[in-house]
Amino acid sequence: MLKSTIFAGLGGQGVMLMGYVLSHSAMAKGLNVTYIPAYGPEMRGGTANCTVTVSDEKIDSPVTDEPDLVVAMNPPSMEKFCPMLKQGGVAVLNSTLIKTTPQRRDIDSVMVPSLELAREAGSERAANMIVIGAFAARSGLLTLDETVVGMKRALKGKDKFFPLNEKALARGFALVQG
Amino acid sequence: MLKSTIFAGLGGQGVMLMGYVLSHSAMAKGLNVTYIPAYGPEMRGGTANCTVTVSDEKIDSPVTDEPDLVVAMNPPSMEKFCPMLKQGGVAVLNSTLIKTTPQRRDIDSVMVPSLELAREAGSERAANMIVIGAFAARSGLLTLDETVVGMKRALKGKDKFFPLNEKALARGFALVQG
Amino acid sequence: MSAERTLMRGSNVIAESAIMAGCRFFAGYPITPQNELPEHMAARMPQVGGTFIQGESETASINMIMGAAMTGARAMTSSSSPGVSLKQEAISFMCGMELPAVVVNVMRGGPGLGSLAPSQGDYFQSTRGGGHGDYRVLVLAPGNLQEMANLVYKAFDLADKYRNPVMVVGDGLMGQMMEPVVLPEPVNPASLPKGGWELTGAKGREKRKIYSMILGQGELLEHCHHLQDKYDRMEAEDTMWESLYTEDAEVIVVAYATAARVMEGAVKRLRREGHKVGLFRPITLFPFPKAQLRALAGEGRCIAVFELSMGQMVEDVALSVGQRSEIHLYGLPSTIPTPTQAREFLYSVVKGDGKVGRRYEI
Amino acid sequence: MSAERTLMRGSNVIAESAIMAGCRFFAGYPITPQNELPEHMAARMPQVGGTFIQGESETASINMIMGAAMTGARAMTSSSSPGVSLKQEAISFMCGMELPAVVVNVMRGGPGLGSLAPSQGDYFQSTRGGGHGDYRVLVLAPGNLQEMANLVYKAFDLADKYRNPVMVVGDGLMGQMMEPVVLPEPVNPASLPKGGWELTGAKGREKRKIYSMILGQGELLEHCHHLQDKYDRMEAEDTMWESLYTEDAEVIVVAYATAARVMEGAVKRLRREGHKVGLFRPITLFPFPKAQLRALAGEGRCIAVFELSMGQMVEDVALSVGQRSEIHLYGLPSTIPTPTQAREFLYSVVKGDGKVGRRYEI
Amino acid sequence: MSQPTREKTFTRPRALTQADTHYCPGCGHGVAHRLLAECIDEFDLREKTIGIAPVGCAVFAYNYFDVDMCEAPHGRPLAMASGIKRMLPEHFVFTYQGDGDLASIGAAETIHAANRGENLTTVFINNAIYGMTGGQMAPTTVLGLEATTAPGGREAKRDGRPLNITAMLALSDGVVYAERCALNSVKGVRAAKKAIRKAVRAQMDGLGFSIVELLSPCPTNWKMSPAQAWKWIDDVMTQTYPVGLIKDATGYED
Amino acid sequence: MSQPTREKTFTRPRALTQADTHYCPGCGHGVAHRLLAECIDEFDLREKTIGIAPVGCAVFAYNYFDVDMCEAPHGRPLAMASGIKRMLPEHFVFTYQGDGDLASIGAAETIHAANRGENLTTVFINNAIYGMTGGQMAPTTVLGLEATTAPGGREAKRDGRPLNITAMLALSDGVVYAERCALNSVKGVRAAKKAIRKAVRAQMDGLGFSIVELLSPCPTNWKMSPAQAWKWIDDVMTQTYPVGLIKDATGYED
Amino acid sequence: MALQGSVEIARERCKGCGLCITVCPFHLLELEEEINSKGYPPARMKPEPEDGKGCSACTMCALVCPEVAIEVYRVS
Amino acid sequence: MALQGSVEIARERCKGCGLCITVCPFHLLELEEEINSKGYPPARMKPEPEDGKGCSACTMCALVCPEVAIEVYRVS
Ligand SMILES: Cc1ncc(C[n+]2csc(CCOP(=O)(O)OP(=O)(O)O)c2C)c(N)n1
Ligand SMILES: Cc1ncc(C[n+]2csc(CCOP(=O)(O)OP(=O)(O)O)c2C)c(N)n1
Ligand code: SF4
Ligand code: SF4
Ligand code: SF4
Ligand code: SF4
Ligand code: SF4
Ligand code: SF4
Ligand SMILES: [Mg+2]
Ligand SMILES: [Mg+2]
Repeated sequence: MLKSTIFAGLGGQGVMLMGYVLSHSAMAKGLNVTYIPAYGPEMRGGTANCTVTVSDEKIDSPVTDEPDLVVAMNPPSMEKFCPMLKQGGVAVLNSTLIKTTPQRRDIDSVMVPSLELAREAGSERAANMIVIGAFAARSGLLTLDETVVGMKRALKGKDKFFPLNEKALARGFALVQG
Repeated sequence: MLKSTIFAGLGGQGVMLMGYVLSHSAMAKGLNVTYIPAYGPEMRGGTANCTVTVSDEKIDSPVTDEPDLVVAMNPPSMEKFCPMLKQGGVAVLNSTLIKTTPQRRDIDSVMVPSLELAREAGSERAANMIVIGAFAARSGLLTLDETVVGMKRALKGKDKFFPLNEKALARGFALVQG
Repeated sequence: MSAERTLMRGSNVIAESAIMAGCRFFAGYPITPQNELPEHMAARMPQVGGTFIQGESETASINMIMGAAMTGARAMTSSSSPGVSLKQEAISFMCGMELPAVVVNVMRGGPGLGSLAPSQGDYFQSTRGGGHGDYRVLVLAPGNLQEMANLVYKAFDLADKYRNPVMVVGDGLMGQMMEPVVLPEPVNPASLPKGGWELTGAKGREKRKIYSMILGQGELLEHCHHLQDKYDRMEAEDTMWESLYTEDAEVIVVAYATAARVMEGAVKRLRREGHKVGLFRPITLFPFPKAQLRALAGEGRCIAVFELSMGQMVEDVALSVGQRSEIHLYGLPSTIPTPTQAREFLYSVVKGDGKVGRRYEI
Repeated sequence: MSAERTLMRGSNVIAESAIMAGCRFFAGYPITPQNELPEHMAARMPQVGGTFIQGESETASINMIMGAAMTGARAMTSSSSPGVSLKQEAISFMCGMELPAVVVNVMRGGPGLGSLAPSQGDYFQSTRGGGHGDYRVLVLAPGNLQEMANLVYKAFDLADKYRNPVMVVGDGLMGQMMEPVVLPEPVNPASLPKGGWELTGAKGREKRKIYSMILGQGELLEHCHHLQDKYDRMEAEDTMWESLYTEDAEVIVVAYATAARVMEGAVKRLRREGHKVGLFRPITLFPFPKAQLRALAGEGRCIAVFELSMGQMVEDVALSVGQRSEIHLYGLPSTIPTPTQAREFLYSVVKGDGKVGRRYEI
Repeated sequence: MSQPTREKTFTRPRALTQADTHYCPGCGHGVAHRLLAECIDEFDLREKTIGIAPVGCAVFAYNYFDVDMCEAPHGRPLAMASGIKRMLPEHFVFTYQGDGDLASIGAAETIHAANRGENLTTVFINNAIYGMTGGQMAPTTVLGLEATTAPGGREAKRDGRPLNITAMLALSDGVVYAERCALNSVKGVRAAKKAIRKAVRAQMDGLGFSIVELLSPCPTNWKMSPAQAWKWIDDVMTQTYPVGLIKDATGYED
Repeated sequence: MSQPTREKTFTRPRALTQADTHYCPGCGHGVAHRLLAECIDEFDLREKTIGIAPVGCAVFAYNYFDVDMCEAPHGRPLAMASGIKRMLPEHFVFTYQGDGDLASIGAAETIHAANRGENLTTVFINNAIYGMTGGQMAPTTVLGLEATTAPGGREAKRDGRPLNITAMLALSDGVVYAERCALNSVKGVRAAKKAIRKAVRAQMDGLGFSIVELLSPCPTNWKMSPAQAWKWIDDVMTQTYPVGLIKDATGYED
Repeated sequence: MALQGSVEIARERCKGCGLCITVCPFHLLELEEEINSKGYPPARMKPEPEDGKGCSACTMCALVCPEVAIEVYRVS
Repeated sequence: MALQGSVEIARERCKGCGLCITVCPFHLLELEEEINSKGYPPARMKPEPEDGKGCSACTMCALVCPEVAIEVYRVS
């Protein structure tokens, strides 16, 4: 098993953290994992993306140009990365900002109204947790519990956010598994 | 024809100038010439030597380890460079400081009491001119006139020294030619 | 080794492994993509009784570690390409004075300010000496973060063994990426043997002096031979490489670090598809595993060089292979190499259609 | 050319030839053995309406000439080995920004402070780029002072032709020695054509910008290819070399600059003694005359490399010759090579007794 | 009643391009760019200006000024500017530099160009931090300010004290004008404009080296909102770097 | 009558080796070496001293001091010393530097080590010239002094003005002690000794950076006799570089 | 009350730093709720001046705007 | 007159700079005519003090000697 995911969006949308949560979750359950961040030249704002590969075998290339999954938080990210998806791949899309789905027929999409669900869960700041929850469920890579473990490791020391994030992860997970 | 000469002595003895006079003289008469200076690490004092090669053909190596002539101004210079002399080579020695002649039988030596003759010529400062005069005569490379031309070019702008130096060159030349 | 895996960024892996190796002095100047390295040191050095100085420049920083090395301390500096250029004079001095230390270059795209993308364009600088004079540094190019941890750790031993700087090179991708890593065991610096040349104060012994100016006739030549003997010894004793499927391969790719990692995936895929391809990965760039690669070259075998530069490592490959095998080169400076690019090069060499990369003549 | 011969020191030949070529900006920092070069410039530049600045360092000096080059002026800096190491970052920038200028390295012995003796230990640094990233500078290595005058003069044209720095290398011996020289004709800087990229103020045209940071995806890779095209063009159009008695030679010595000059005497002497020896002298070190040397290699011919370094140029020789001929190396860093040393190496290779130098394996 | 006329009283200076900047919200660089551009316009120098962008957050300044521009290696703008100005002595040549660039890696180049009295103008952005590389300590970082390489805040004993480079430069006879202003208020911005104008004038009159140091907010790396950053300049930063004239040998009556 | 006793009242300090120097007749380096060696003896530091020789005429200082010594690349002694001292904080670590080394190529390293308040002592030989390389202009060359790269004598307009680096350093809080003395008289030599002693003491007391600038004759490159060189220091050099205390934050009562 | 001045804020240039808002003597400016294409909530004139006073064209907002996003007009 | 002091000058260290001569309050020192092996005329005590006064062991000559060539003795 080897799955690669690209998380992409605007700086400030918590894209890197999403990848980080996946990486920690995967490591915690004993998988191999590689995480590659990529930033634009801006210090704040701008675009950002990261690539996370998880596998139960040795990971050769940490780079992928045929991801199994793409998580896009805004329209330009969708436009840039969805065309790369493997046949049969899955796009997890932030429908708060993304109103259309990709043109491709050979992939699946999941629309996640992140801001709306996050508000429900308690705060807009948890929008990225909604998405990673949905991602976990849709990808089948992680159980909800595993995702929560990864979130806690990724945010080590910031315990005060744990309850809100847990709620948001669950909400996102439920959206897919519902 | 190709002749290489090493001039050696203490800094301050005018060793470089001697090589310089030979180089200018040779160039003035249309020969090819190369001049290589070598200093010790001291700023003032210390040892110094230069190698001058003159030829009517193209000069390949400006470096020599078998000079045709050696001009030594003090004992250490004689000890260092006379052993290098080609068979049949000539050592021109400053007998003011050098009291013995080289051990080798296969070379010729000329003893030049430079300080004494320079005093006669008008000033101790012209000791090196005495030696280059003697060198010119013994080497057969330059006539007295050619040497005077070289001296004037080498000391361009310092015309006030010309009369003394001319006298000293002539005195040195005469020492050998009698 | 403690068996705990930690998810760490490449820069932090380098920094923490150095501390584990007993490094207690670090000086460096910020530059992307390795800022987390000095930042890690700033936080950690005080905790382990070591010193972190943010040098006023790369030049100052390497001169600081040269000072620390004079006292026998394990010392390190790090930077990225332009900053490493500024360290070249000092690296030459350190080789001349035979000072052990570790210099890290997390390369970026060049020339000039270039880009922040992964690149291997400082291969020549690292392996041939960007500084002046006849000298070499041992250059380690780990292929993943676990190997990074192990080799940074080892770099300090090698530096001490040879009394010579050791360079560890990576690229922006390796500096920024994260991977689970098992850190090596901590070394107590006080337990390290002394070499007998360190400056510690002339107490109960003759004074010592360390210098690189050697004016006596023939003495610098002799010193150069002494240094060369060490470089020859490095080649004999510490050349490192790895090969995969090379026994029966008809096409052997030579690649290192990130390029090798991406290539490894491609090689495996082509193998699965039945192509006889293999991978030769130099781990020491200097000494380059010449003899080892030479042994693999020969009739009916083709060497394919894949590097994130325009054609630098290919010279070492050519010097190893000579005319025994055809050499093909695909150079991709300032690029995150993709599995597709790696594969397409391989297909092209396998087919011999010359569509990707070019033939390197020797 | 005026036919008057002047007895000049190497450093002064370089300086005055640069002025003749229209160089009107010089910045440099003192270092032996090339101090007479900046000193010459300090005296002469004001006389020709040019500028001399003694930079506060080598780093500052090359950045000053980079500035002058930005305006389209012909500019030069000079130094010796350690100082040239300090210029590497800037040389990389100049290549990236495509700025023409001339950089002189009157090499001394290294590594470190080394010695003041003649040496060729900066061959790698000069030809492979001591700085970071994929770049090259054209490297000229004149063999005597007349050629020095001609090549310094030409260096400015080549720099303009390629919009790339050109390096002129010599050694302490060439910097200090004197020889009669006929200086080239003076060029009026105002008469030189403009390139259309110079910064002169955005008057009546779009603003211009010159920079080396290229972040757009794939753009730096493209720029590297653009630069590589220039380097390939240098190889095709401006490779320079000289050969002597190579047609029927059984042993061909490869040597440049001072080493070649001393070797030329030895080769002639061995010829007179009936030995079939010849001399191949690269004049451009980059581009190295690979094809030309390759054409000479083959069965029954032996290549003997004589360099004032431990074995640097020999790599270019090996990359040219491959396995076509045996290669022997005699490296003498930090040495005034004597005719005897040159001869003994030749005799040894002719006899094949392996007594002097060593076999270089490829 | 006549039709109301609409007259532009504030608009983008000609010497700025139309490009959007890459700076963070509330960053001082944008204001500093505009002030310098306005002065270039006022002296009608746009067509005879050469500007030098530093390595730092302002590295892309060559995209923002509508004048001939180039990039210098980190720390070397004033060496490069010296070369440019000597070749184009009638042109207006400026460097625009951050504190890391000017005072850390470039300290030697800065001091020596100033001391040679190079006829140049420097706009010196003191934001007490390395902006571009993500918040490392600068030589100018004030005591107590947290930086990624000064964890817990800069401490004199561990990290050394903030460097007042402009005061050092002012000791040099080659420097004719040095002033420090703060970009954290309307008043500060106006003072900065005046100072830059004087610095430009000094160069065009051939008087020598002029420098304007601008205390400039970096909300991102100070980890403050833009408004907090403004306040922090007043409350903390100006304690170490008092604003005002440091040296004026221009002889101008203002 | 008792046999007269002969008591040595002046002899070679222990911290100097027996080696003859390579310096020119009348050069100030030899005196400076001796003074520093005497202070090392007086504080009994010979066995816990690390000295750093510069690149300059004093490059061979490692042969002359009988203490552990090393060589630094040109201009970098204070960076190197910082690394040494941090690893050996109880040792006495000094740099010995010429004006080219300290104030030109090494300006950044000098200023920053001083500003960090590195606990180091620097003996700064200001001979207003590049001695080792044969008389080129130094940043400290006074106006009018002929140098090979300032033909006809240094001119402010063409060559910039002499740099008073010690005064600049004194602005820095990291610097606890800075004094300038002249090695051109018995009185000057005595003052220099006192100053070096204080600088050494400051380091051993852990106070921070101390520097003693010595105006030092270079008869060779000034093209003067040793006696003329002494006089020239009084008549000309001290006009630009007045001798005396520049900064003293040691709190010592002398 | 005769209108004396007005400002135009380039919506897509604005980065929502809010500094113009803090300096306007009449508190005429505010941030929109909607973000622009760069992801920032841009500044705008409030629909209604709070204290009844309109823009005086004092240019202070423009003077401090890091994006040079504000143009000021005097209307007479 | 009782001798109060004396100096020993290391002949081979001396470089004949003459500085010791200029500072001796009693003009007791001079340069030899003969040069030493380094090529310099070394300083020495004059055979006879000019003004009748002998060395006071004031150490001034030694203090200024760049070669540390002078040792001073007090004789009592
Ligand atoms: C030789 C070199 N060293 C380091 C860097 C990395 N670097 C880029 S910008 C910068 C410092 C920026 O700080 P500053 O000059 O204060 O400008 P700011 O970004 O704060 O405006 C550094 C260290 C580089 N590009 N080149
Ligand atoms: C990087 C480098 N640049 C230049 C030199 C050449 N160099 C040797 S000493 C020196 C200057 C010496 O002047 P100073 O520091 O004043 O010492 P002094 O000789 O006057 O005592 C220079 C430029 C060098 N060795 N290394
Ligand atoms: S990091 Fe700081 S200086 Fe850089 S753009 Fe952002 S706010 Fe401005
Ligand atoms: S050149 Fe000057 S500084 Fe150097 S040793 Fe001679 S007198 Fe002393
Ligand atoms: S111009 Fe003045 S009054 Fe008008 S909006 Fe701007 S700050 Fe407010
Ligand atoms: S100051 Fe400018 S960027 Fe900031 S909110 Fe106002 S208009 Fe927008
Ligand atoms: S000790 Fe004093 S009196 Fe005696 S020789 Fe020396 S200077 Fe003269
Ligand atoms: S001072 Fe010293 S070196 Fe000079 S003459 Fe006197 S003894 Fe000799
Ligand atoms: Mg800054
Ligand atoms: Mg000096």
